[in-house]
Amino acid sequence: MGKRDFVVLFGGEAGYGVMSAGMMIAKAAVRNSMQAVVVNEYPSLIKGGLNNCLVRISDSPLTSFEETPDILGAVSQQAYELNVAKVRPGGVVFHDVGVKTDKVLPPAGVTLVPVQLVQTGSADMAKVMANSAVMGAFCALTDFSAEAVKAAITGEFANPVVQTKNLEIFEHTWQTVKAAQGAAGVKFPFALQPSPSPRMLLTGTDAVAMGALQAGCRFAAGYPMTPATGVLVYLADHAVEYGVVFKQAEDEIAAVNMLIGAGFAGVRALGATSGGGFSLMTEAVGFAAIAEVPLVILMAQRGGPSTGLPTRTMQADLNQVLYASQGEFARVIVAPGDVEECFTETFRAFNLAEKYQVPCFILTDKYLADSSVTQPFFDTKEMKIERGKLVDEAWLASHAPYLRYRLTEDGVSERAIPGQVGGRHVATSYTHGEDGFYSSGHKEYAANEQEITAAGIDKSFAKLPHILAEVPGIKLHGPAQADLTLIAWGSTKGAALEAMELAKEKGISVNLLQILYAAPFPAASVMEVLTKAKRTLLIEGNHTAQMGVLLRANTGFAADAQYLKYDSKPFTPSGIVRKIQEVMSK
Amino acid sequence: MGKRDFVVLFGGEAGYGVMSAGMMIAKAAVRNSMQAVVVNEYPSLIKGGLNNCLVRISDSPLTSFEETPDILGAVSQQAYELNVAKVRPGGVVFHDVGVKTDKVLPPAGVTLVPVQLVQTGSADMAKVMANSAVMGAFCALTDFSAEAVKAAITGEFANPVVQTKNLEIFEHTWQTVKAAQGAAGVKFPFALQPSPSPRMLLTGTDAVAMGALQAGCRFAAGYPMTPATGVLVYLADHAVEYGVVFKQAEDEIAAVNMLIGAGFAGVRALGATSGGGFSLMTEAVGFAAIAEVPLVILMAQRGGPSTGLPTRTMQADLNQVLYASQGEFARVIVAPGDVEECFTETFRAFNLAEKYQVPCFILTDKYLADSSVTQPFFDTKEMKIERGKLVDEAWLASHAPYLRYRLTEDGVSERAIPGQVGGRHVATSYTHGEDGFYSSGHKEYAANEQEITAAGIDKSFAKLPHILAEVPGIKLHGPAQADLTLIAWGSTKGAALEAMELAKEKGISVNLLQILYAAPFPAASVMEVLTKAKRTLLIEGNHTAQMGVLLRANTGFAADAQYLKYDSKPFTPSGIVRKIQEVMSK
Amino acid sequence: MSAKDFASAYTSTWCPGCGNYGILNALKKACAVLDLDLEQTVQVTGIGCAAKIAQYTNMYRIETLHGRTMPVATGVKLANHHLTVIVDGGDGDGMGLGMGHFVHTARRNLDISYFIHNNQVYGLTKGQTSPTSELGAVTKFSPAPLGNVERPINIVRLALSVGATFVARSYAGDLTHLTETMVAAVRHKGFSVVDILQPCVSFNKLNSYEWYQKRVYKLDTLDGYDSSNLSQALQIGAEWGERIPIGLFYQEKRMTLEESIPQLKDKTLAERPVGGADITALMQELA
Amino acid sequence: MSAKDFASAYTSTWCPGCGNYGILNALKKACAVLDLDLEQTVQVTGIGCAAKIAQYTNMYRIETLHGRTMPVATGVKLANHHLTVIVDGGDGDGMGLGMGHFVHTARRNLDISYFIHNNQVYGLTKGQTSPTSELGAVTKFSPAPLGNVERPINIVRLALSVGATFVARSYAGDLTHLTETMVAAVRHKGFSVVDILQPCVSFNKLNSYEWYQKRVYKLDTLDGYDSSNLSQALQIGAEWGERIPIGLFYQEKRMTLEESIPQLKDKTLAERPVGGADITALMQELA
Ligand SMILES: Cc1ncc(C[n+]2csc(CCOP(=O)(O)OP(=O)(O)O)c2C)c(N)n1
Ligand SMILES: Cc1ncc(C[n+]2csc(CCOP(=O)(O)OP(=O)(O)O)c2C)c(N)n1
Ligand code: SF4
Ligand code: SF4
Ligand SMILES: [Mg+2]
Ligand SMILES: [Mg+2]
Repeated sequence: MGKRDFVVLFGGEAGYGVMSAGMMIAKAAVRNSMQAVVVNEYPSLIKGGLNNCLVRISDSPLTSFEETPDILGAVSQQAYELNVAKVRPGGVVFHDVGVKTDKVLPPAGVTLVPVQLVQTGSADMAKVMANSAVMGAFCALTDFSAEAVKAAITGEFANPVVQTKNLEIFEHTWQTVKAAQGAAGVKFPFALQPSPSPRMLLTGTDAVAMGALQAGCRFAAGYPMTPATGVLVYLADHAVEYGVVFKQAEDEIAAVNMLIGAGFAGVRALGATSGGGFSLMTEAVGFAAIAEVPLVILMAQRGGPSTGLPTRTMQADLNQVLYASQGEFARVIVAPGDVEECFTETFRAFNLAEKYQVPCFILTDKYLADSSVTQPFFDTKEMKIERGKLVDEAWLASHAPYLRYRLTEDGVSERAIPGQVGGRHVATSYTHGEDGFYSSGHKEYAANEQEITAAGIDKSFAKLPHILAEVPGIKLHGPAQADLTLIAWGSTKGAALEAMELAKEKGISVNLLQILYAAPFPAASVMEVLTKAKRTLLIEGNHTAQMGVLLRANTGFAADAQYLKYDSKPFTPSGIVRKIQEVMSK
Repeated sequence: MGKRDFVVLFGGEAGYGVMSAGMMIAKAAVRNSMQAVVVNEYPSLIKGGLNNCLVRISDSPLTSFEETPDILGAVSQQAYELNVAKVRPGGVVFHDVGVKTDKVLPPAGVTLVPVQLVQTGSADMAKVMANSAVMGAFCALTDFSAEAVKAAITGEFANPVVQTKNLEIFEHTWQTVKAAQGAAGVKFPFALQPSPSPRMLLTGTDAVAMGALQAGCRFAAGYPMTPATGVLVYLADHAVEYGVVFKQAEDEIAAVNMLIGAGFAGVRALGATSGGGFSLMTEAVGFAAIAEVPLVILMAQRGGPSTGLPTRTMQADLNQVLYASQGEFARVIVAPGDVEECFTETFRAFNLAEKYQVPCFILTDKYLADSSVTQPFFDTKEMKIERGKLVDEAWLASHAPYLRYRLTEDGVSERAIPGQVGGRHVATSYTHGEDGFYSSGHKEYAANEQEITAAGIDKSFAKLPHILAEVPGIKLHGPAQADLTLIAWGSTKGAALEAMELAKEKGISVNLLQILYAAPFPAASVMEVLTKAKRTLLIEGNHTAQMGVLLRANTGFAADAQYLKYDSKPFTPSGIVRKIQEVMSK
Repeated sequence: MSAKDFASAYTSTWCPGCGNYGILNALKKACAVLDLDLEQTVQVTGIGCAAKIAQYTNMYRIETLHGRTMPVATGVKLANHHLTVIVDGGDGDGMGLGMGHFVHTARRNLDISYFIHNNQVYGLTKGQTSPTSELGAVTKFSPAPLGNVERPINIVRLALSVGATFVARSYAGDLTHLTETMVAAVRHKGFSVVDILQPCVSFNKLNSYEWYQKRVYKLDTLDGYDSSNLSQALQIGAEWGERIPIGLFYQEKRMTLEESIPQLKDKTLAERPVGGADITALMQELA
Repeated sequence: MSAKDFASAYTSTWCPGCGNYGILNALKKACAVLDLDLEQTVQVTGIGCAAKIAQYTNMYRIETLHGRTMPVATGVKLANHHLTVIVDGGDGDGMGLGMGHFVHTARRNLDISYFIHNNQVYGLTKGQTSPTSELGAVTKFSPAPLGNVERPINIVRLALSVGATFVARSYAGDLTHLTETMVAAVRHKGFSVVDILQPCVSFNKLNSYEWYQKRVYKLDTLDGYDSSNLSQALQIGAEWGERIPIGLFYQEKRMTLEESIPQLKDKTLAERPVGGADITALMQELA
């Protein structure tokens, strides 16, 4: 098998611009027909902590993190020490001349190249400019097209002075390294050529925000919380062009209640938060459900519990979202597995929220939110806005008296919004009758309070089969029949897909059952796949196998083996393949 | 079979004192060797809605609600109309003379007796005094001991004027009814005789509060929320005598964080709330867990979702408590099935919270919290305070440097509290190392962040087997072997126990698996029972069979049949027996 | 339209004599005076006795969670700023759980009218101390002999301090004054707060009709009271005891949040079409 | 003890030049001046750059949730009122999520010292608008050209309005003044609030050291400033612009919450034995 990918790792403390260097290399690659994945890792510190930017490039599809660099650029001592062991045999490490390499030796077969990366001049400037030096050294040592990178630099810096300065440093470093190094290096193995059609390098964050705009989202409210903040920043940045209002709230409770207010008033609205903020939204989730106000929230998981690890990844909040708020009601939880699904499923969530008048949650994680991958432009032609039973004044006029919570077969009632003639009603967080009136103990309701109570709950659950019928609850990847079926959800999809290919090369036939919707749980489609599965391996980024538990609770099915990871790092294809081999050798 | 119970139902709008009338009758009975259950039902209104007070009396144990009155006292039109159909054949209905009985006729074989219940005089007084008239009529029509009731009235009213007035009305009504009625009546079938030892008539609310005081709880914080408020009122009322401080907080978020502050400072503290307030406490639950601060919270369920039905009962918040807060950590959830367990398990919760340094939840519901039952005095001699690894200064001095979060086999570390010499440390909501220091990205931790992250989560889960080993996870009631095994939890226990007896009389052998601890889930003991069960019937007060799902998720076991009720009323023995017969006839 | 056109079909469940009846009557009268278009009006309430008012009126209404009126009203207003948005809630609702929202909503200055039914107690939960309860007040949560030991919140002073642009107090026992105050509050373009003194006959035996009747006096009986003078308002606003001023303490013209957002210039968000957005430019940004 | 005895063993991760260094130094110096018993002192912090200070000091510390310092500190203090309780947190932490708690804690007047590291921005989350951000401030959440449109909260004025009994402002760039202010705040018996102007060199380019240096002046340079005069404090407290006053605005002796609770007279709750309660009387009540 030929080389699948070329892996670049840049490391340095925040402020050295290693992330922007990595992104520029990736951009240069993507514009020239390559596929790239960029994964940034950084601690929850403003300065001082180590930032790593990993760039994987290939001429064939790449979907995941894999930390085996062919070349490492280390701007600082820490970046060198904590990363050098990861470099592949035959690889190259270039590091700032200030780095001491005698304390931690490189692996056998790895060459060290000292380079002047941190620049002279004012402290801050010197640091920032380091990114151009990193890129220069990188190109010199790999023969990656300097022209392509220079084009990326030119595109990046609008300010001509900064642009020129960066190009100079790039050029200078390139020259110096070329001159000094001679043979040392690791050649970039793929041929660059301009891409025939434009492709994006985009993150889950971008994709969710774009999906929301495509869906006609007009209002957003939120409070900063890593790793969800990006979506709010995106919408704030594009608010004026797209006729959107973003309101920063005083807390997440206010945010979600603003969204409910906007939803009640007929406007599509998006919230975005992470576990701690979602905890604060808990109560309002039930309010939206019982008042049947559409609600869409991006819930981006990070390391927990509690404040936990704000900038690290985990998949440990599924249960939180599944069971948030007292009582029982229908909800939708979709866990996109890649940026494309971030886009399409966010769009769908807005439709579902209005069609079924239920809270919808898009469950991502730090890794998916923050990592960039190559993505063709989205084809939006077939994407249809559906607002369900939102009625107009004509309908209202011919259906008086209007009952906002009319009991129907599919559990969905006609919805009127303020401003409409004939649609006046009360929406409420109390258990209520068809007209929204509170049922407990009022003379008008006392005699049939029990029926009303049960009917309200049944109404909510009546929606589920209809939702289930229209969503792509699962996806089966790979062969219909395989020796081993992986079960995964959310961002683990990427690593599992690559692992599937790797396993095939090793002669193991593997397929992947991706559970895309956690609620309503697609039990029937899941079992259709699993009853045919020979052996199963569940893969989740948490300690208690939350999806596995949900699966067993719904179907009685327990996977043959589990691969659980909760150390704050994403899954890798190689890690999964090792586990596959272990399982298959039993 | 002889008559098992005598059932009294008093109904009237709030303000007529039907609840206090019922309680006085029950007190009179309990002081005279009877067993009683008193169930109050009232809407979430201050005035106007119908209040029902159901009193069941027997000479043998009674554990549940059963709404088949032998005698109904209806103070108002609504009370008559909404209750009359419930009366047993042969029963009697006495009603205020103002009630019109022609619109809704009584069932066949039920006698109507009009009585002057609402008194003349100032409107408010007239209403309040109605309760003595109700009791007078009751005694006259049933030959229930007037002396016993008069003693209860005398005990109830400290103010001599009020006392005399009430006794007068009682006497007068008794006389009038006796004189007018002649043969009408339904005789109270049991013989009263003074109880040899004192017994209480107490609610789940009282029992939880008493358990907390017995456990040395010194601090409570909360915000009013039905049906949890009572516990806080109880503690506020006894604060001075028992050296307790109760702080009303501005919201439930403040309340739970005050509790955490107190717990950190070494004081046993109790919170009490219902679903909506618990939603607001969600975030802090994870904080307590990761900081390993003991936390005990009473979570009293009511009708949901959302604001729902504040004064009605349901068992639909188990999932909320099981999965509240982001991330994964150990927690304890005990669901007492009766007032005795409210007392003992609350006491135990305080021990567990300190021994394992975990959040502990006592899960009750409106029905259990509010209903009174006969209970002998608690025997507290064997109840031992256990504070686990709370260390003293001598220990600290000999174990420097102190590591607050030392990794240990049982997941529990030595705990020091402010004020102790040698115990200084930082407690934090971040993922942290053994000394509490935040691990992400700091130089001191960067190299082993992954290990620390996983170790922290493992530490929490290492506690579970130890907790499981010491708690009574389940209780098996009835014969070891039976044709049908009921599975129930929480307040459903009472109705299930009576149903078990009723079924036996009908020749069906039934036993009851009570799941007392929902977390850690006692999978092994549960399966020990269930593998021997011939047929199983799961009984829960919710729509989605939350405990059934938890059971299946943990063991793969699915019950043969389910009886789910979510109409805001408690289970009844007769309802369960009907279901048992249905299941056994299949 | 007359006041009765603003009532729902349902029987009220407030206690006989409750101050909420006066507030409901005044609100219906105010609606009539303002000739409010019911279809274009949203009433937002919380949870509590006060909040039940939404069951007895008949515009568009949303009975939210305890303490969350302000953000829901903010969402409604930003979604459709042509709507008239009226908020009703209790003192516990607004000054307990809702405190943070209140302060922030005030500084935002949306065009919302907030009527606080201030009975100085938690009514619906049967009588606990509220953030406005008097020092020494004996309730279920602050039993005798000590009573409440936390300094009560003076809603008027707080509203003034945090930037509300219309701050008034009225009294549920004075229908005319309350109606007029409500009318002025709704007419005010900006965040208006009305602290409504409301007797709770069941759980607040202290602050009764008689208690208020003896103390309440009208600001406009003060010589030269100037409702554009903030420091005077703060000073008189502090008065609470033998005499309790009611009336308009302060009014200020300040740009509302809606006005400051360019996206809301020509259309409401609700009027904009859903769908049809072209995201090509966004995709190009990332290519 | 000297200031260095109050430091933890860990490397700080604040940006070079961050105002938090000044605050940490002042706090350590203040601890030395006060000769604080470390074992009897609890520092409560929130989440944010400011809150990380708990990682660099060495008394008993609890780094709570974002916005929840006040209730945790309240719980600590009521559990053991002999402890010295110091709170540190950011402006977002205290005035955003924490607003409701702040207002209520102030009116309760516990003996707690609250140091607000006011950098007028959300630092740790990389630069969003805070409740104290200037009008027009451009941040990640309020992008150019409009910037922030919400009237900023003036912490000093707010604290004065809601009943804090010690209200001061100081500046992270003035070590001596800040140290003295902290010392006075901890010595004050009651709820003391210090609004600490703190440059954030990474995300707040507007309110820089130079910006403050030009504007800050000391209250005690004002002729006849009287820190027992609340209305004067409110008036001067409103000043914010070309000149920004620092110093002690207001101090008042008022009974603390702890003092008002009879159960806390002879012993702290923490000192009372756990167990041994006799509930017989309670059982008898119900028999
Ligand atoms: C989160 C939450 N906590 C508590 C409650 C219970 N609750 C309902 S109404 C109320 C207080 C009512 O007081 P107030 O707001 O002053 O209104 P009032 O009844 O006095 O009009 C409370 C505490 C709730 N519904 N939600
Ligand atoms: C409930 C919750 N929401 C959001 C966050 C994310 N968060 C962490 S720190 C912070 C703001 C920090 O701002 P500030 O309090 O002013 O402190 P600074 O970093 O500026 O010192 C936020 C929003 C959180 N941890 N918890
Ligand atoms: S409890 Fe008080 S506020 Fe509530 S309805 Fe009765 S009188 Fe009114
Ligand atoms: S981001 Fe600002 S507040 Fe945070 S450490 Fe850096 S300079 Fe200080
Ligand atoms: Mg109130
Ligand atoms: Mg800040």
